[in-house]
Amino acid sequence: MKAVEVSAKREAAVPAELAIRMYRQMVRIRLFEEQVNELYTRALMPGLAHLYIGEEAVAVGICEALKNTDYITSTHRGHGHCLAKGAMPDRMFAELLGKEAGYCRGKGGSMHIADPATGNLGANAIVGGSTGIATGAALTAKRLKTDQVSVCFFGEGALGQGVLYEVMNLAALFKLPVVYVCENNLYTEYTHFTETTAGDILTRGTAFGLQVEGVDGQDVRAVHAAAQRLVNRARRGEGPALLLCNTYRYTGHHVGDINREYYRSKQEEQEWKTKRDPIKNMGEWLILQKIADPAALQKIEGEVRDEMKAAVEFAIAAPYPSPEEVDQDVYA
Amino acid sequence: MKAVEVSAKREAAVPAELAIRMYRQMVRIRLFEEQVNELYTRALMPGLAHLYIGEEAVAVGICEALKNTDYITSTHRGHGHCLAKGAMPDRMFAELLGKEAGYCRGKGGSMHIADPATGNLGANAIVGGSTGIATGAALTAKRLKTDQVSVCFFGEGALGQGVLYEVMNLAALFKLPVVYVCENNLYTEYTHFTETTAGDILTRGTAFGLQVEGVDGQDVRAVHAAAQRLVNRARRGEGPALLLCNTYRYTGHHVGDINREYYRSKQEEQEWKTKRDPIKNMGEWLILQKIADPAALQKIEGEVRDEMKAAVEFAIAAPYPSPEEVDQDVYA
Amino acid sequence: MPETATSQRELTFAQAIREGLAEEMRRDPRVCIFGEDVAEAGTPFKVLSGLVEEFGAERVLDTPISEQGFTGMGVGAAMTGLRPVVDIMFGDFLTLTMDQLVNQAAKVHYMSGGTWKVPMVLRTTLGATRRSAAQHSQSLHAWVCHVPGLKVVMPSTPYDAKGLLKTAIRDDNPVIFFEDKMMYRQKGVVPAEEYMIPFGVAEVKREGEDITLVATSSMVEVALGAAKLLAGAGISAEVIDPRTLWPLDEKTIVNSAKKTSRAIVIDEGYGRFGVTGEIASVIAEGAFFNMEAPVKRMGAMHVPIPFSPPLEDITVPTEQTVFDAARKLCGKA
Amino acid sequence: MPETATSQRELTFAQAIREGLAEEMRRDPRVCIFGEDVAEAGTPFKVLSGLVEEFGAERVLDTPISEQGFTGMGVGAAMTGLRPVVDIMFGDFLTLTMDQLVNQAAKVHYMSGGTWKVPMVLRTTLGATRRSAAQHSQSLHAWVCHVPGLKVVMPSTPYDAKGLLKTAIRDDNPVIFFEDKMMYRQKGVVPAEEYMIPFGVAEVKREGEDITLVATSSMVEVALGAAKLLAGAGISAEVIDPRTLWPLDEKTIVNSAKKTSRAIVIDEGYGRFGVTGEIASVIAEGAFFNMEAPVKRMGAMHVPIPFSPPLEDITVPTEQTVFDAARKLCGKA
Ligand SMILES: Cc1ncc(C[n+]2csc(CCOP(=O)(O)OP(=O)(O)O)c2C)c(N)n1
Ligand SMILES: Cc1ncc(C[n+]2csc(CCOP(=O)(O)OP(=O)(O)O)c2C)c(N)n1
Ligand SMILES: [Mg+2]
Ligand SMILES: [Mg+2]
Repeated sequence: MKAVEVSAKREAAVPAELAIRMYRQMVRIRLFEEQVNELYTRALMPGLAHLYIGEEAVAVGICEALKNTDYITSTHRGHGHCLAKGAMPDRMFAELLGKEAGYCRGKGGSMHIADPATGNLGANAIVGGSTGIATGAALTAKRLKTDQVSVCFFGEGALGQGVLYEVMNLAALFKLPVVYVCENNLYTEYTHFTETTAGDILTRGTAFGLQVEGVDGQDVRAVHAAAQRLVNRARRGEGPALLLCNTYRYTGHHVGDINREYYRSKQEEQEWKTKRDPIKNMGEWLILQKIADPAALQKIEGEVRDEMKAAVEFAIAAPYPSPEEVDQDVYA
Repeated sequence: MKAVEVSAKREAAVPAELAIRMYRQMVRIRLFEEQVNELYTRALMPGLAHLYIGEEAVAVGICEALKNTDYITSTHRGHGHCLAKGAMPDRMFAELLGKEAGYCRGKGGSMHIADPATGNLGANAIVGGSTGIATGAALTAKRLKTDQVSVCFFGEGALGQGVLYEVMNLAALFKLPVVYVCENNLYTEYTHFTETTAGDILTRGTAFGLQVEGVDGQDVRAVHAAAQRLVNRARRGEGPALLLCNTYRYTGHHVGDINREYYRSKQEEQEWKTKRDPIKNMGEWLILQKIADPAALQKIEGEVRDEMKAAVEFAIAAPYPSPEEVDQDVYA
Repeated sequence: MPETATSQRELTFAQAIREGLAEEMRRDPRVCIFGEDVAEAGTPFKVLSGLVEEFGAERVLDTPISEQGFTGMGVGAAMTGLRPVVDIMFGDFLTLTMDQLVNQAAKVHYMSGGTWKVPMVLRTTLGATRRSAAQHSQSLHAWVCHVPGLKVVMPSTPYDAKGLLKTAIRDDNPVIFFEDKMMYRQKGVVPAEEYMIPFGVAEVKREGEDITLVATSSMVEVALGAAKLLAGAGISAEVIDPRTLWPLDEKTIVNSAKKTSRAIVIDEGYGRFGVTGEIASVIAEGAFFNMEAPVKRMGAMHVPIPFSPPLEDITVPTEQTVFDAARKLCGKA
Repeated sequence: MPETATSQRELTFAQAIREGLAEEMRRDPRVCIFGEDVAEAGTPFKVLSGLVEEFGAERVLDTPISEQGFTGMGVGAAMTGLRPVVDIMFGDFLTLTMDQLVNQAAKVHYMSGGTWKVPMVLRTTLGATRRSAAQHSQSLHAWVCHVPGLKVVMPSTPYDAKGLLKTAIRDDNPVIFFEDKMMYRQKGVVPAEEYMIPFGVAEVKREGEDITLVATSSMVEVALGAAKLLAGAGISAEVIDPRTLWPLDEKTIVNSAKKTSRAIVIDEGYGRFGVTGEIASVIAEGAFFNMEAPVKRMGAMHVPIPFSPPLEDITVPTEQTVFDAARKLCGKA
């Protein structure tokens, strides 16, 4: 499969306030995920979790181009999307631990966090499972003229699910305000995407009548600029788009995936971490642009650390739902 | 949706014998289908049937590029594919009437004719339902190095089924000897394909790594030439292809679809029948090329009429399966 | 469709469904329809004829042949403020929608801790003997009955079809609505005055003393026919139509069995691992000490539905086979 | 994997499956495997580790995440001369394969009048309590049991898993093979000598006089545990494992119920409209005049499986709940 095109051009500087907010949001996602890994290794978290570390620029760059009332659908690797769209860490940790204070009262867990207050239609543990939901939300927005846009996050593994092409076709036919965001982090579990993806990813969007764009998913400003173009276009009623973000997950497919040499090299991981880290690079840019000095960035990190620490403690201390809840909310 | 490209270039003359055989095969399909309609209007046929009249050049042009051992999968509109691949009219009519002498002992009917002797893996009443089967047959051919090619016939309506893209991707990744043949007869039941198909059909093949070609489906020589290119390419191990054949069904979606004005005009139907009839045009070409004179063509038609008449009589006279058969062959 | 207000007015099953949809669409602008050939064509069964003319292409959407995709679109539309009625032409195509129905629609409310809702109706068909062969003749409703989070409706008359469909559209949960494709042209009394039928309330179609016939959808007519034959043979049969399989009115079914002490469950789905096993178990447990004979189960024969008419006809319960089974059960065969 | 020939040799459930596959792949070059991460990764559960090294990427194919597509590919490959073993990682994803399984694989042989065959095995998982939440914890085997043309296998030990899998691979029909994902690491005796286990033959895991516990897959261990507790309470329980749900060994089940006069059916699938209803009905009909109490059904609670551990744990039958139900049924609670 030929390498996907990437809009090489560096994006124009973004407003200082937005730049700082995007930096902070990326740091929040990373430190949140580090806490999740901690919870797992300390055997405090039931089950597994799929960390978003390394991919922070994608969720943040895109969600900063959205309104609070806009919709997103997320994936099994969804913590970053939830935070970027405005969810609170304490209730997220509580959900990860199966506590009543969680966004889903503990019934959903890591792979099913949903939050109407921030337009989060829900993470999804079925690869490609949320593509129909995101498309339907866009149908509602168009039919009721609410001016909302719907963003469907999915990993490149979902390119294997036929339903994605069914809904892209529907979205194009009905000119729906939906942006499909493909997070190509190179791997579907333990297999490189070139072994599972023939042809060309962006052409798949074109073939179904979508506007397409590829972007460096490690450059939050580039992601944000592309997202703005496509989200605003959708909002103007000009139809759906496919945005390909090339990125990388630093850690395992899930927290338990420790030995990865059989499917990718330590060196490959190192190169991404050192040369293309979205937070490090954005930090350097902020300093270069004199938007922030190292101390300011230190301060942000410190604040976020405290925030996450408090959130985890809240979640650990929170009670489980009472057994009577087990058969509640099966039906509305 | 932008009009699909069509290889305009007229194809070089084909060997006389082959040209005559293709003409006869097209006539056989048409007269077979006329008998089917007759059986329906005389209330001799249980249920409905989807006639292939108008599309004869597609099945014939392609199957004449195949070996008897090559595989095909067919659709609800499958009589033409079955005949073109070598099935006998008498056993086909018997199947349509639910008789024991039918290809499926009467258990399949019009939409499920299958025939191992001619490599026919079966017609399918699920739109897109046979795409996986055709792909799997190609996998076997490659794995067992049998030199066989598999052809998957489907109507453009199957472009709406996600499974088609899943298997195209699989075929491209594994370089399987399969040719996907899209019969675009402009309508899916009662809706024009432009209302159900965004983007571009051939680009959908390209996007998944397939060789693609579009051809005038009313020109049997053009279809045959394109089929030979793609089938031979597949046989050489160079991978799968998508062949788009632009064609038209003259009659209703099924034999009961009589009043069609609400979805297409009589004039549109007239133009296709008079200007682009595959049999008429091939006949004129044969005469022009001095391969046959009008009398010879008359003779062919007469012979075919007799063949079909006898085949129908055989089927009408044939007995139904005995009731004990009802629970036989559920398991092998 | 005739709108003349006379409570003795007769409508076909198809007309009753169309009228129910039309009334709800007039009442609530959020209600919309999508599926294949639902607009100008009004579906191959002509159930929706006229709706696109009244409500426009904005609310009656023709879709590509993408059952999984547009069912998923229905889930998202329902979560965000529309009330979609999704049309799946043949129940056999439910196979393509199972992920959207089971992993998405049925679970969204629970998984989200009760925050999101999916007020969606999926209309589809069931029933054999149409000479449509194995891929267009199945009755697969047992699958969705098996899944918590879904409701399942099985109307057997034009009256029930309209009243239950209006209830389904106003329900805040995903509802799977099964229509017997052989019933569309059957007529029945449908009052012009608005009415709704609650879920989970079975109807006693005919009272009897000797045996209970629990029948669903297409099999209700069959059971009533058998009951007539049984009356002639001196056997008084009570016929019960659950009308919705989930929620299921166990009380009415069990009480009838307690009274008659004999029961047959008749459903056009496959007889094994499906509806008949569930209802027979409910009876066997609830009326255990009253039953004088084991509950008899009658469903589709355990074979893919054959095309050949003489074969297809023996795969489905009929008045005669139900009559014979009932007489045997009552020791009068 | 250990190949040392001692008939007291122990293997894990996963090792037994791998060994069964390896033996069949050595015996028959037509046998091949495909699915997601089945090659180098050997599946997330490591069930297939080592197979790609022995048999090569030609016969152990990593696929894209296209369950519907590669299951369909399996059907076509099986029809034309291969004997594919299709790997569906989680049973919850069966939702995506239903059209290929039900409308294609199950019907090809019958619809073609017996001319084409589909010798395909589809391996997948079932079972909750893994903290995987609603979309990765379902046990959906009842759906495929409901469909004529498919066979359904439910091994409960490493020994059965290997013997039944070898039989499945040699069967000329589509076979759905369910593995309890919580059982992969459990050990059991698996002789090194080759053996096969026929379909349709239930195993009496423990003989008893007072009550019959019919349990499947993950629930067999639970039933055996409950039987121990019951013995302590002076109740002698007979435990029966059908091993295959289709074909179903009705005779062994019914005869046991006739002997004990009481029965509980325990299955991890949802309790309604599924396996427990079928087996309970078979018992209620076959042993009607022997039963002293209604057959009790125990399955997964009728809710999407919750993530929260204290909630998830009460959705599935346990030794304790089975013990309590049995004592009640025997009038000793
Ligand atoms: C339909 C379906 N098939 C398989 C799986 C198992 N699975 C979970 S995550 C995953 C890989 C997904 O890869 P990708 O979409 O690229 O997302 P990433 O994990 O890389 O973020 C797979 C195969 C699933 N959850 N759903
Ligand atoms: C999955 C599925 N959905 C819907 C149908 C009902 N149906 C039968 S034929 C048809 C139209 C098919 O159109 P196309 O593929 O273009 O084939 P054509 O009839 O034009 O030859 C439809 C919708 C079906 N058989 N299968
Ligand atoms: Mg990935
Ligand atoms: Mg067409």
